[in-house]
Amino acid sequence: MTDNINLNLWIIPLLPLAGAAINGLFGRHLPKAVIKLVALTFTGASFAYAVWAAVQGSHIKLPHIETLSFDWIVAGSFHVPFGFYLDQLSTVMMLIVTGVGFLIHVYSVGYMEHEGGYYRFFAYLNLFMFFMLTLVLSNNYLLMFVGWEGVGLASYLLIGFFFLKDSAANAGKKAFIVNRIGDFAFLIGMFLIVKNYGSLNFTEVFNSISNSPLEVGWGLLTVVALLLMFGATGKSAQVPLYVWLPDAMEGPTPVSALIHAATMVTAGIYMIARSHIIFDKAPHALEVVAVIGAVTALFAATMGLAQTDIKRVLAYSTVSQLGYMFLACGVAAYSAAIFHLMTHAFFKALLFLGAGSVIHAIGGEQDMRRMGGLRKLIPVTFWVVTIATFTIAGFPPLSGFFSKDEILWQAFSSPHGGSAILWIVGFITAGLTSFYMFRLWFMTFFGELRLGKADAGEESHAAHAPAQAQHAAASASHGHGEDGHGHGGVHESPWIMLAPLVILALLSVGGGWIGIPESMGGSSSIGHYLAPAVASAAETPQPADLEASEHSKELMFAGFSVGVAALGFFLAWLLYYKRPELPDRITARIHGIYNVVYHKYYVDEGYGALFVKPLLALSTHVLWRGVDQTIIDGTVNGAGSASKGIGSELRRMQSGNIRSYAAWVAIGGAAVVAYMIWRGVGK
Amino acid sequence: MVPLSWYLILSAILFCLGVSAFILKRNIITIFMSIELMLNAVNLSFVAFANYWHNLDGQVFVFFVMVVAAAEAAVGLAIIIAVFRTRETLNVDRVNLLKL
Amino acid sequence: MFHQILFIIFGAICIAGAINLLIQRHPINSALSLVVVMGSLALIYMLLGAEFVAAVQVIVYAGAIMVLFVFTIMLLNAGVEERTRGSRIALLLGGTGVVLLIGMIAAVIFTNDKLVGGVKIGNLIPYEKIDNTHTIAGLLFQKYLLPFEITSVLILIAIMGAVVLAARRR
Amino acid sequence: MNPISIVDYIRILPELVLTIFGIGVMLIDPFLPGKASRKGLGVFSLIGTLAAVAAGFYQASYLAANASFGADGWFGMVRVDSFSIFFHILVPAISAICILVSLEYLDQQNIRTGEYYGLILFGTVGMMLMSSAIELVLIFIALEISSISTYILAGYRQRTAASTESAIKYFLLGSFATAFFLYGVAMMFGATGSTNISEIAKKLSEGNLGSLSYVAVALMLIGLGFKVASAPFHIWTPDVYEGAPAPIVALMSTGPKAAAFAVLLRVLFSTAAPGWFWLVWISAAVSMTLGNFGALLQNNVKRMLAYSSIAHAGYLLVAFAAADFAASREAGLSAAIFYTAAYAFMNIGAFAVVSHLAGSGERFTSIDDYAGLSRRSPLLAFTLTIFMLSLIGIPLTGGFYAKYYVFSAALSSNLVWLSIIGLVNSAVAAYYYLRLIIVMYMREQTVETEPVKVTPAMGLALVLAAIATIYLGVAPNNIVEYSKQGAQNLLPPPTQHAASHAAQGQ
Amino acid sequence: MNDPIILTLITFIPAVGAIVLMLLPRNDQLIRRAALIISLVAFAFSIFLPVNYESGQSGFQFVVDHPWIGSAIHYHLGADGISMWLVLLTTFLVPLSILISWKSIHDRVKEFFVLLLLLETAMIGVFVSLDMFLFYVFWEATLIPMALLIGMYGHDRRIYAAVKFFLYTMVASVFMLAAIIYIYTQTHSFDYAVIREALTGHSSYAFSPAALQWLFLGFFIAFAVKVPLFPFHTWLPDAHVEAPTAGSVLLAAVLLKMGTYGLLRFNVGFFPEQARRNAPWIIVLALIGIVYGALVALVQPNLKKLIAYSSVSHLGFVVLGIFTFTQIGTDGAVYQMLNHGISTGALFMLAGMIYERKHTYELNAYGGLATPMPVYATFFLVAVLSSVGLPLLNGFVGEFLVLSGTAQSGLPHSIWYTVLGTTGVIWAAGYLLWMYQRVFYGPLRYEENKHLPDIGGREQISLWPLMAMALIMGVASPLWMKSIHPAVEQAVKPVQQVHSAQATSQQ
Repeated sequence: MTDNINLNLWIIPLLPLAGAAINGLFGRHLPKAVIKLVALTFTGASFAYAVWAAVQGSHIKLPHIETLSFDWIVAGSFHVPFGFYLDQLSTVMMLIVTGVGFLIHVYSVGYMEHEGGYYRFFAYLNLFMFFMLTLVLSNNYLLMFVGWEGVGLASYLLIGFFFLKDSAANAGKKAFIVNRIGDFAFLIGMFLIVKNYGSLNFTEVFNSISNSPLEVGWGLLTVVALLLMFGATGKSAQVPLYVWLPDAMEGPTPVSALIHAATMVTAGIYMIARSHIIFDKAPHALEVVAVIGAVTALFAATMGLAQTDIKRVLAYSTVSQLGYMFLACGVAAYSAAIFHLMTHAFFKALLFLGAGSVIHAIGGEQDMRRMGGLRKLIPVTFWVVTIATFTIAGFPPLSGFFSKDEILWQAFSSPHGGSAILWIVGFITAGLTSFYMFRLWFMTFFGELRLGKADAGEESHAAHAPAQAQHAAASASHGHGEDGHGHGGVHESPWIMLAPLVILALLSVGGGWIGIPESMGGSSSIGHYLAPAVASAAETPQPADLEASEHSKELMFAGFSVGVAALGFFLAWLLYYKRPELPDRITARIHGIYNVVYHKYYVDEGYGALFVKPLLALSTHVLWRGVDQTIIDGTVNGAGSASKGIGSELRRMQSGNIRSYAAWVAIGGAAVVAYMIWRGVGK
Repeated sequence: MVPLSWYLILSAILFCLGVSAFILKRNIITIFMSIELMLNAVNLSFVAFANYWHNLDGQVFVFFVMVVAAAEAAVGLAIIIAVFRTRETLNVDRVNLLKL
Repeated sequence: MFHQILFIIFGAICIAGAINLLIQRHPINSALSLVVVMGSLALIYMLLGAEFVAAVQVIVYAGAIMVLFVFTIMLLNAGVEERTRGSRIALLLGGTGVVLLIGMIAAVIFTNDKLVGGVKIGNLIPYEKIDNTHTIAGLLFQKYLLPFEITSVLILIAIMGAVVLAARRR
Repeated sequence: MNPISIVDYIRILPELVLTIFGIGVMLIDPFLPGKASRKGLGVFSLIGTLAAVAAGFYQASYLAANASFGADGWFGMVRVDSFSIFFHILVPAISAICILVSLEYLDQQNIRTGEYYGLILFGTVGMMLMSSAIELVLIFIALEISSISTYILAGYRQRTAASTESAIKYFLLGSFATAFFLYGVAMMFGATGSTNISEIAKKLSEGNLGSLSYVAVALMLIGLGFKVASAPFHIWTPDVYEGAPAPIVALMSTGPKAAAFAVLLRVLFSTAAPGWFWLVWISAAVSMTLGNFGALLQNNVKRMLAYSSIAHAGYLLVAFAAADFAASREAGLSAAIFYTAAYAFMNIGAFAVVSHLAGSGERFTSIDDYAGLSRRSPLLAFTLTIFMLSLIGIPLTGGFYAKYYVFSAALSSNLVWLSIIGLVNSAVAAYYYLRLIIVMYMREQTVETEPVKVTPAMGLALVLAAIATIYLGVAPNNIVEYSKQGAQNLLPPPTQHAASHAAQGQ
Repeated sequence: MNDPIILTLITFIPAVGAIVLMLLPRNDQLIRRAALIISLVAFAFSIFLPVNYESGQSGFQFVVDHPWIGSAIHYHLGADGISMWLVLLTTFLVPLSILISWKSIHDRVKEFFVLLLLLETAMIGVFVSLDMFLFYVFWEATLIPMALLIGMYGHDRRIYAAVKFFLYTMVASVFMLAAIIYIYTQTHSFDYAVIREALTGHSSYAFSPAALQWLFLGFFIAFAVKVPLFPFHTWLPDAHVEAPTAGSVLLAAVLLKMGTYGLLRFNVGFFPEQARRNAPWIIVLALIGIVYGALVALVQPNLKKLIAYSSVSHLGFVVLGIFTFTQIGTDGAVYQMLNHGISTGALFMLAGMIYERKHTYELNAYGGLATPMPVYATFFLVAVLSSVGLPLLNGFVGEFLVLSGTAQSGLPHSIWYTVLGTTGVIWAAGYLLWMYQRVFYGPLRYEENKHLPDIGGREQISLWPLMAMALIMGVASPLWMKSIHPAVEQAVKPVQQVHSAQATSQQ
């Protein structure tokens, strides 16, 4: 247990950065093979190094802090170092990021084979890795913010990778801006921290805060916590800032898997977990986090019910799952959140990659209504997706079951605001999750392939059609889009894509076993492992006698969850396999509600009408045309023309007539004389 | 005995009549004459003050004023001739090419 | 008393001449009125004991200068003034200005008793009575030598001006 | 016994030199063939002016050697102190540049009379005497010499209506104003019994001022205000400047004006004349405003510069107002003196360009005629830009330093509002000066004008004026020092006057 | 003569070079090269400054002080941590501006480069003058070359823009002149240190509070117009849109800094108490500028106008930072000045490059340019991101410090100031990314844009230094901060003292 060992943690993020730099600067002139090699080598090395560091980390006292010899920002007493921080939490995150990241890189090599801008893609992807690792490894909020913003940038670039499509460019921009709104709160939170604690270093800040008393009302800590949380809602796509994530599916599928499922979106969770000391002291903030998590989970799940785009379903599912994690954080069950974060990274990455494989196989189609029967055609994909689906639905002993169940249990039982309501919401969400996932499963892999058929649903949702047509047109005309592979027939993906799927599938299955709760005879080892990093200081050890009853209760709740998952499976089977005509009838019956859900509750439109449009109108008509051009410039130019006006009036003195000139002299003279006489007399 | 102020008042009246004439007359020559009238009025003041102060400087001054007036008259009338040649008029109201 | 009567007579002639200058519409009449003014002034100068000035007034002013005027009037064949509207500002402002000027100067002269009002002049000082011209000559060629000489430049200029401006060009 | 010593002749040496050269011109002219160019005469008179400048410098060195030289000479008629020497050098220098400009101009306008140069030389004599005269008689005569010669010169293109109109306006109104001045002198004589500045100063400082002296000052102010073109007696300026031949405008907007300011300084300060402060204040404010706002709309460059000269008279009067306060008397006076020089060079330079571009018959004086000048003649455009910048008051030019000097004097005596008015005005003024620069550099030629070829004489004139302008802006030390000496010379020996003024100020 | 000559050299090499250029024959290529060399020489000399700067020291270094006119006006130069970097920014950008004008200026080439070099001298002079008179001289001297650059080489409405630029600034600087002169009449000095001593009240000069307030305003108006602070900003968009590229670059990167520099050096330095008292409304103006500039930028259809309004917004941050009077906020403000010079300079250069190809700044004329011009698009993206304030690029450091300083300043409602100011980061992302998208993303909107040539070697050479600086300044800010810091400390300390004095007196 030595403390002065230097792990050179900076190498971990820097390796992908080097890859990004090489590919970004020179990639245009490099052959594809070299590009692949560079991308994989550097991420792989990073992963390997991360593993090594993790192993080392088990030998040294955590948290382990390293600072580079030069500071990033110095202003008086305020220092921000390039500093890295390794504890259990960041170890887990680091491993997830490098591991899943590496797998997805591998997958991408196959997936992006036929796309233009190969080097660009990998440069961006490596850049993302760099920022994400910076985020999880930094030892202060500001450096974390670097990663925070940086992953936003990478996400912007990758979402807009197919920039020829307006929708992709729009989605990228939307993601960045919405994230910025969250960042805005994060920044203010940091300002408050700096103002009150004089530092942004985790150790210093947390030390100061842990000495302060629990905040009862709405004080500073609550405000800070809420601001940080708001920042997290942006990055982790929570209500009200979730809107960017579904649109982000415009990006290539590996990107969706890596950034918008496995890693980046979990940054918010990580940040809350990292800041748990602040949240622990601010119970009101925790409540808000829990409520937002619960609301998001449910809300997103309902939206997932009606989506027809396979990736969008997964996107809403991601939002919903992130809601779970938020919920966990909100009840101070940080280790549960991180646990779910990890399993989610596995199975959701798997789902996305699987979906990618599906899309890849059928030539770029993403609408589930045109899929079906793919089970036979792409068996490997089918099986891995099946595993993932069952995992996310929460069937034991798959990993999702353990992690989700942990959250649900904590939502109910946590001493930090756990309540039945939260549990019920989570419970319903679990059902919904199961339903829409199996809906996806059935629609994609069962029945018959409906590719190229215009179905009834298409027309009834004509509103959606033009947009899609546009995509198709845009992609087709430039041969640049995802569906531009140009090889007919449904086919299984190459092994370079399938291998990561398989590995992820294994992880999805087994990844949860490190967190089997004691009630099920496990050791909850992840919980224990993370405890030093995230355990709430206020967390009181539960009395031993209570534990037994608690355990049985926990088991009972787990039973409920499995039950509701099964119910979801049944309904999906009924509606999308057994009687596929039913859904249309039902939607016709509840047309109003369905439409609302289908259109994602019109939230985007609402934001547009409420904020974007008025803002643009205000800027154009009031500020620019009004204030700038009319009032200010009007005043300025008015002063100019007024001067000229005065000038032209004054010029009228200059009549050209000698007699009138003399008269001016005379009257002027009279005035002068009059004044002087007055002076003289007054003397 | 005539009070000094009488002379001065007379001078002032003449001066102001000169000013009035300058402003009211249209003929350039007459206007020029009104200037001569003003100068005469000034001369009267000088002589009166010279008497008052028992100081002949005032009278010498008058002498110089006359010289200047003569020179001015020569130049002025030459200018008037030049104007008449270009304009064919002596009416000041018509000499207003330059204005504004 | 005698002085006063003479002053009033010649003063009145002066003013009348000046007013006549103002109201006559033919320049030649105005010129003649001006001669009248100058003549009366010469007499008033005599009243003030300034014989030299009086003489020069008649010779230079009434004689030379006015002849020049009349000559020019004749040369240019100037007729009766036109009644152009000209400038109303001239009338308005000028009228006010003139009235103000005269009023104010008079006011000063009358209110300034301390300095001038009380002093009666007209009694010619003895030494001046004897040799006014002589004294002036002395002044002119000693104290005022420089101005006197400089005057020659002035006259030269005037001649040049007359030549340049009035001469018909080659 | 000859009461007139040789020193007395040195006191009028520059004037003598010029007079001799003037007579020389008059003598040579008849011998020249009628149609011949008078360039030779011009060069001759140029030498005369330069000799006069040299004489001025000689006076300066003489004064430096014998302080008694600064005493009154010619029976109390002239006083050649630093103040007068300043103008003794400035005025012939102005005339020299004017002659340089005229060399080409006369040929261009087909004027073939040598009197032109004679008049300039004699006029210069008058202007120089104005600055050294300390006796109202001599001031009056000198004033008339300079005025009458400029009346004539203004009408020198006697076959053009504009020129004769300019002359008649200048002449009638000028004589009109002279009459006022003279009336003022008479009143001053009446109030003090003397026409000598020092005597008057003594009488006035003895106190017991009758209101007659106030009226006298008022009337003299009217006359001199007319000569320096300050409001409300500025009204003749635009018309006269527009009509007069351009080189003459260059001269009369600088030389006689500088001289008239010198007289105004003598009359107001050497006599410690009372009561004029607010008049000058208002006149300054109104001049600046009328001048600048009037110039905004002018399309004729000469006329625009005429309005600008009104404005500059206003700035100069600010220095007068400042000099009414004991605290900033010296600064104000020296600022005023300095300003005349700075203004002279930049303005004469500007008019030199105008006169050059005007072409035969002065047809091209509209702003549009300057379009694209930077392409046609970079030198003209560049020098004119310098003059315009100086007129605006951009640093490193004489115009700026002068303005700065004036306003620093004004602010020392807390004339805050006047300074603000002045500074805002100078910002407004930037617009119309800038217009010229813009047209030269940023517009393309639209009007077909005469080809511009800068003759050596013109080039020399421009470069001299430009160098002087820059010199005054970059290294004004010497001139400032000299103007300070001049300012000290100007003031009457200390009496209780200072105390009385201190009480009177604001 | 032990005075270091370095500042004199840096300041006047360009001016001397301009004279040399004037004398050279009208061979365009020769002139371009000569101008480039001259500017590079000036840059090389300016490198001397940071190398030899003793960063621990506060106060001015490399000081030259000679009497110039009379006894009061001195030729007094000196640099501290603030001005030194601004000088370096200037000398750094001028060679790039020359490079960028290599081809785009083909008419009256000589005049162009002469003006550019004269402008450089004036700009440097502004930053290193320690004599108020000299300062004003240089201050005004920037006006002419810039106005001429705009007016002679600009686009359609160039004359209007040049006049507007000139008059706006001229009118405002007149008030500063009045203030300078007034101070001189009271203290009989133009020396920065003397005046500062006199005004901050440790001496016998009696300035009434009212007088100080007016003087403060006199300086303020001149600088506020230059910055430009809302509502004095309307000259800026016009000037930028019409100016030639090099003009825009220098205008945005350096000339605007003169305003903020002045605010810091003079308004804060001379009038700590007044600065403190006036801070609330100035901050409000700055905040309005941040939000307003951004919102208006959002809807600009013209690329350069958009960047111009973004400058309004960015400079709002600088003013905000200065008037927090916190060490950190003002540090950030100074840093932000440099950043803005780099990133906006780059943006204007990039805008100029596309203009050379298409002769329009209208965003509508573009779209989808990333395909034909990938390298250009990449450079543009980096510039945009630097302007957006992405961490690890330069913009972020400044903005963060400024806003953090705002939060810490003891001003009432400072937290709300912070919140409003921080919205700037959202707006910036909004308008810049939207602009980027409209220019580069989406399908090619016009067929003729398909064959737009990507940027070439010369253009890349002119961009690389900026890109490198954006990154270095984003990563290694202490290199700058260590010399900025003491200078800022000296500037804001009196204000902080005033503040604490007020605080104690209130208790």
